[in-house]
Amino acid sequence: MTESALVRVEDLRVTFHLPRRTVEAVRGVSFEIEPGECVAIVGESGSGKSVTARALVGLAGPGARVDATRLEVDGQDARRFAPRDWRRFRGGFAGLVLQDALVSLDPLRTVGAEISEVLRVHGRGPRSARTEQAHRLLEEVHVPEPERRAGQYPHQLSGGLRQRALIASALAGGPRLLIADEPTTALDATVQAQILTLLAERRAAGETLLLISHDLAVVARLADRVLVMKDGRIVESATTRALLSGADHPYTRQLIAAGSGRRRVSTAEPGPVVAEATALRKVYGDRAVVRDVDVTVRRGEIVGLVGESGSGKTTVAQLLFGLVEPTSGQVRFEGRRFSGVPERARRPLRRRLQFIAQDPLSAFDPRWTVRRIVAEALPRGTAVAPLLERVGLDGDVLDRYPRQLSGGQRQRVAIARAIAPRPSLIICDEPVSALDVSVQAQVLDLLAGIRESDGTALLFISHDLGVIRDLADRVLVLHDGRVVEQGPVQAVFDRPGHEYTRRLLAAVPTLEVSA
Amino acid sequence: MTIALTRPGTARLNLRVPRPGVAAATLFLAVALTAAIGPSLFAGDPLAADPLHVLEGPSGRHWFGTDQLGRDVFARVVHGARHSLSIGVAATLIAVGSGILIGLIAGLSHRIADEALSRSVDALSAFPLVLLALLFIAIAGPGTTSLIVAIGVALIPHFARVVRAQTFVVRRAAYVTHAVAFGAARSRLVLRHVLPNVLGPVPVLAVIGLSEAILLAAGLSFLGLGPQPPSPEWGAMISEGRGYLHIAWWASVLPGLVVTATIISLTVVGRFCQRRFEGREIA
Amino acid sequence: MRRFRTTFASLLAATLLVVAGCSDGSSGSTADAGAPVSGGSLTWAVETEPITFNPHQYAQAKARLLVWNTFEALLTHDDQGGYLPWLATGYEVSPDGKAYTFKLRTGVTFSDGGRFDAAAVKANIDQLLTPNYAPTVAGVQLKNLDTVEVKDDSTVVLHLKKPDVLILDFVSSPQGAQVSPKSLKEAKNLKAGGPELAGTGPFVLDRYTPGQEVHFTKNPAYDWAPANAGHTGPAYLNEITYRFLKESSVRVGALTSGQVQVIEGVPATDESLVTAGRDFSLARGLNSGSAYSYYFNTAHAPFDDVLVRQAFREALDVPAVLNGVYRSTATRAWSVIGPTSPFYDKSLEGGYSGNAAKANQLLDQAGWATKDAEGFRTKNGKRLTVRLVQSAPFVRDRRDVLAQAVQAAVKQSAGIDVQVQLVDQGTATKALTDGEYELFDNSRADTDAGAALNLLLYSTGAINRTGYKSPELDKLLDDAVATTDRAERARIYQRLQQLVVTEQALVLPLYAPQDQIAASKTVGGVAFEPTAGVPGSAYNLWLSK
Amino acid sequence: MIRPILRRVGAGVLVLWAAATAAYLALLAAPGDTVDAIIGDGADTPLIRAQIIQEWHLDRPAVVQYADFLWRAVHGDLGRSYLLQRPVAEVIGGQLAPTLKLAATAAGFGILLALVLALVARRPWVRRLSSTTELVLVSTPPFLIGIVLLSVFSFRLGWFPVSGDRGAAALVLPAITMGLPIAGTLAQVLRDGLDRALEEPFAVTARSRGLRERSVLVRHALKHALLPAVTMLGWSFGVLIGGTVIIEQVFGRPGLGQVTVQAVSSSDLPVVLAVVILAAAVFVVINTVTDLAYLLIDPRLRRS
Repeated sequence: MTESALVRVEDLRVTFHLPRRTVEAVRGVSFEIEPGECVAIVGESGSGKSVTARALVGLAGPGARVDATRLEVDGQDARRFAPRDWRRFRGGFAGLVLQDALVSLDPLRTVGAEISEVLRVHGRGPRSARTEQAHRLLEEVHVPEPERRAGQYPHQLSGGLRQRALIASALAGGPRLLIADEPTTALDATVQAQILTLLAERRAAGETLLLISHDLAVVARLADRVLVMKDGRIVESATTRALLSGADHPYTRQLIAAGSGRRRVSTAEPGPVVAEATALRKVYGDRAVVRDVDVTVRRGEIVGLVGESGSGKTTVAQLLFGLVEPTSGQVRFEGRRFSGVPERARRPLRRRLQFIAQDPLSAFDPRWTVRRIVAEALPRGTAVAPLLERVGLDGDVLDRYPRQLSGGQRQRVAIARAIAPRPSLIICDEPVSALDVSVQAQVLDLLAGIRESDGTALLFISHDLGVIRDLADRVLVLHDGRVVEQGPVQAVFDRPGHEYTRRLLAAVPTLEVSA
Repeated sequence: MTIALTRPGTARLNLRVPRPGVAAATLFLAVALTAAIGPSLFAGDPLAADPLHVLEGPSGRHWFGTDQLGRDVFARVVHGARHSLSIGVAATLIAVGSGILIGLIAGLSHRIADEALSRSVDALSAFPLVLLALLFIAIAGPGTTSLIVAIGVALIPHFARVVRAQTFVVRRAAYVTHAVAFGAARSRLVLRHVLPNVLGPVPVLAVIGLSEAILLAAGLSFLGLGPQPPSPEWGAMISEGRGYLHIAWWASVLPGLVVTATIISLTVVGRFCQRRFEGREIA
Repeated sequence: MRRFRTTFASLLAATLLVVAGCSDGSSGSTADAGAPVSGGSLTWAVETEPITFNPHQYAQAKARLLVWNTFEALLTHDDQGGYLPWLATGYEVSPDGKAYTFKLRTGVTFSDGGRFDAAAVKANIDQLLTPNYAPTVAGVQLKNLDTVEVKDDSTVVLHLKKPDVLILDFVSSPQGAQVSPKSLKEAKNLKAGGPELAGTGPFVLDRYTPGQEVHFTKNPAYDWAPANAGHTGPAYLNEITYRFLKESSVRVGALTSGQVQVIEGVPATDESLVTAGRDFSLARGLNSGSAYSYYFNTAHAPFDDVLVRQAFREALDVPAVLNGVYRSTATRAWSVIGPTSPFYDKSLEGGYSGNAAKANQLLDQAGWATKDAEGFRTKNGKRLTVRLVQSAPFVRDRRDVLAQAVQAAVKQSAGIDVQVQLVDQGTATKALTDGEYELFDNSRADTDAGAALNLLLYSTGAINRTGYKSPELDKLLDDAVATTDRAERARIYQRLQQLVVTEQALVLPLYAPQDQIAASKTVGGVAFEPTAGVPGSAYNLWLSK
Repeated sequence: MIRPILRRVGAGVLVLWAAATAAYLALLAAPGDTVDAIIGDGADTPLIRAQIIQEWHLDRPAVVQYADFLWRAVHGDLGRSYLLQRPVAEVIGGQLAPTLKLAATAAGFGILLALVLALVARRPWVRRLSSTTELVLVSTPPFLIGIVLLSVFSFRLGWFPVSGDRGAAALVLPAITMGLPIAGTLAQVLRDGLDRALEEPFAVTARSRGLRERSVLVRHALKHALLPAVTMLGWSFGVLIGGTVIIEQVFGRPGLGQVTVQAVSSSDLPVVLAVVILAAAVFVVINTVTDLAYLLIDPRLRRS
């Protein structure tokens, strides 16, 4: 306990009084942040990490009740803050950076106006100088052509640029503490790396950072100390180095294990070709989304398709699945033509080819129970329960509606439904991206097990190279609608041949666990 | 020319009513509906004229006073429930039925058919409800039947738009795609997935549409285009009583307040149902 | 044939009649306004916005008061149904009754500067006979006109195909009003009228705002008022505005809150509001023409049976329903002719009465002896249902409310099912053309009752809705207009009324239509037009300072 | 740049044509023929009928009449009123100003009141009060509001003139009557939009900059809440036009509403058609204005 601590929290509790129920989001959290330090709070969704961070700036949310035996910021007792004090404190002492600048910046105002607003509120500099000052701030966060960008709206900027602009607006008030709540979650790996570099730069410049993330690997690169939160409590608090070399709490160990990756290799040799796409090309308007893509998937094989957003990987999935007709090229499934034929001709093959989407919730008819959803995929009269057991679900989810399930449970139901008709190929489009890391690992295990036992082939699409590395046998790297590199996972990851692949790999945050 | 008109009804919904309010509204509607089914249980003859007791104020004998022909205003209001509510219900049924049909066809058809239907609905909704109903009445002549059809037709665009939009969403929803994955035929998709999910919010909308229909009916009857005298229709009563406003406010104001109470109750109950409907899915 | 010549000796007597208005003994309102003064502007709220300001196209009795502000006719009525000189100084009828010679007043000018002379009269009649211009006038009022002869500048002769005394009614009617020949030629919207049409009257229509008001200013050159006009020379008022306020409650409110000084059309239920204060006066005038009556459609059952017609009349306690609706302000009618007409047959009064017992007895006799579950009489399983079709745009005087009262009354007393259909004009006309009605309601405000009877009762009459055709009746109507002898005409019409009301029971007379004027006591000269009984023009109105 | 404009104009013309044609066909199917309508309650003899048919060229086939109607409409000639015997353009033109004045005042009043209610009434109890009031307002037949206002403020208290279209005072009561339901609905839409916007991440960002709650409301949330409110513009137009029909009747004001009711009840075909075309034209204009307003408010829509 040093006297110089910038933030000092003791027994912080945040309770939400909602109509008809009360939610204890944070249940007694204590920590300190020293000046110049970078502290990270890590936890899965619902762990209370964001609420904790927002309580520090008095924005825990509507209906929140904040209690603490001690809540000191900059040496002042924040528990006694009047609204005016909070306003002076926000932006001036602490800047807040939220996830996804597309919605965290006002979409109806220009980036420049957003930055100038902070300057205006905190009276930094004369009115006439504000525009120029905003330009300088944008320049500081490495936004090229700041004059032009300042006049643009968030949607006109790329994800990386607008996240930078958001950081610039948080820095505009000259805060001593920068709170970044999942600052990179919505971004592609390469961009994520750039933003992390930018934050590291701020840190080096003396800024105090509080990072919130669900991904231990992301913050490990930056943070001095990590607080691991679970169910509203801090379960472990240690320096990053200590944590990685040996965590105490089983939950932390689980997180570390999930982040460090594990190969799930198959022993079986790939069988005959199940699906084959040749010279696929899809043009929307005058934009070619997919260009000359060849994909072959064999029985019992897991093929990874990796690429950043906009690379055309979802279109490839839709082409293979027969939802979209290719502009040119051909898809064959189980030896028969699958593209360029009427849906009637595809229908007999349909049950042999299944699909798992990123968001299982929207993949279920909201009015159907789990029982009905899965039963639809099974031959009439077949029991549903054994199948659910196979994907690790109890019988008590049978009569629930999809909305009443957790994300992991939903994805398991989706898998159960997909494997029910014993397909020869399942196309998985980002099936684990929306899941917490610990759940991710379980779902990947499940998928690998199914390949093992049923010999089902998987076409696995993901932006996350880590996941591909852990699961796939072969990988195709998609960039601008083209396959820039392909080959066995090991080979591609160890000796990337294409410049783009190298960049992708470099950007992947990894945990260097020194056991 | 695409403009998604928000249903004013949905806007009217934004009110959280305490439970006693919901209970009161439900009770009121129950009474009104009972009155519509068997009005003789509640009040006397709405047509019995009594020239000796014309335009008398509210009293123990005549709770709502008497009108220009000495008829009991309360009896007329109660019996009027049958006219006003059944006009509203019938018109809403027409609107909902046709709206669903048009909306579904538009939502499911290919671009040209959808475009044609949607444009027609657009053109139809180019007209203010009252004007549309007026036009229809100009064709069919005033009377209960034309009033019902006029309001029904006038409200079609509302429902057609909602259903079309909903169909669009549902049709492109991932779960419909997944049904494709099981080789489901088009008809099966529509019947098992699209239709039930499109129709889900319709009953709630219909309740709100009903209040719209009743208000519109009252307005048109006010202009003398509804059920013909001596039928005790609420709007017509307000209109007839208007001429005696200085000397007998009750003849028009009391029926008016009953209309207001009915609409409020419908809104409150509709809103409550909607919250329940949404709540079931979230819980 | 006796030569008949009007001399107009009784100018003095006529002048005295103006204030009293019509014979109803309306309460004069001029007492408080003091002696007439010139100047000032007045606002008058009227119920009806005229469809047209062209007098030739005149069709609404409620618009009559506006016509006479701007236009004038050759003759005008006295209060006995006779004629007084106006733009004509006198007339002569040829012995065979087929030529009417009018001597015209000289020195009369139209407000557009044109001179009023015999050529102008001819121009007006020629215009009326132009195809597609005024088919009703050409086909009804001028149906017997042969030629118009301009003898000299101030003499014009109307030659008829056969004797028709109603031609005098025409030359004193709004349709016979004199419009400047120049404007007849030049007006763009001739049929609609308005500021474009110039007349010779005491005011000039200078501004018309549709839906809102019409504004007149004084014609300073005016100096040819008829003898019963109240004064001579220009009008007292400098200007007058008529506002169109359809709702009676709005009119009364406008008067009592001082936004207008005069209103017409005060329903019985609102009278107390006007008379409550001391600042307003109320006057009533009974209209001329036919009484407001229900005509029975004799073309098919049930009213093809005279017993049922009589039964319906007995079933209705007329004073009771009139009282309920009009609160003792209505004058009961006993004949198809209004009680103020010189042709009215007073002997009809009390000829039938609201005797429910008798009504029921008559119905039993007519075979409508059984009753159904709802208490309506039936015959051979058919309910005794009669339809009254009212055209909504033309309902006035709360006749729709009256119809409901009648409906309730005859249901109670005799089990007759009256269905009132308040419909739009097209539907109403169609129902009437197709005979889809049993009751037809109407009143006509013609100054000469004979004109109304010709339309309503002649076998080929334009609005004969009784379907009753009898040579006897047609002959009576023909004879009545072939003579100029008032006494002879009265005798013929008396016979006719006996036939129609007593013997055939074709009609159920209800009340004599009336007009009401309520005015602030600062307004003087409020009066009704002699004979017509409708509110008079603004010529004699003044505002006390 | 030219193509979208052409498309819009084309679509507008199409809507006008469709509306006019639909109305024409509908009125053709109406019972009671045109001659009946023109005769009104006047004398009815074969001779008169023949003259009317000749005068209005009613003996031509319906197709020819329709083509003639379209041809003249394209040239700006909307025909002549059967009832009023004057050009329709004149009949409508004369009534346009009072109706527009009323509609504009009512809309202005409604929008202003809605803004005040939505922006100012944010404390819980004020909010509950104002949203209850709004519920009552939108649930009450407008004509009842009008009747009560008229009887209290004009008849009883004499504060405002009873009727007509003279001066600003005559505009007050009808504008309030028509504006209140609009304000009720609009306030709810606005409040809903504000509430939703205030829950968005950008509102949290704005607050985290130290902005006052009122600044967050006015500088950030309001613009977002305006989007659904703009959508209501078209709806409000319907309410306004529908409102004028009834409100003009109640207050004895001149205007299009009165003309419409009169024309409809007397089957004055040319006037009804003109009203329909006018309504369609206003719809096209409102739609365009709405789309432009969207573009003005939301830069995200400007791209294509």
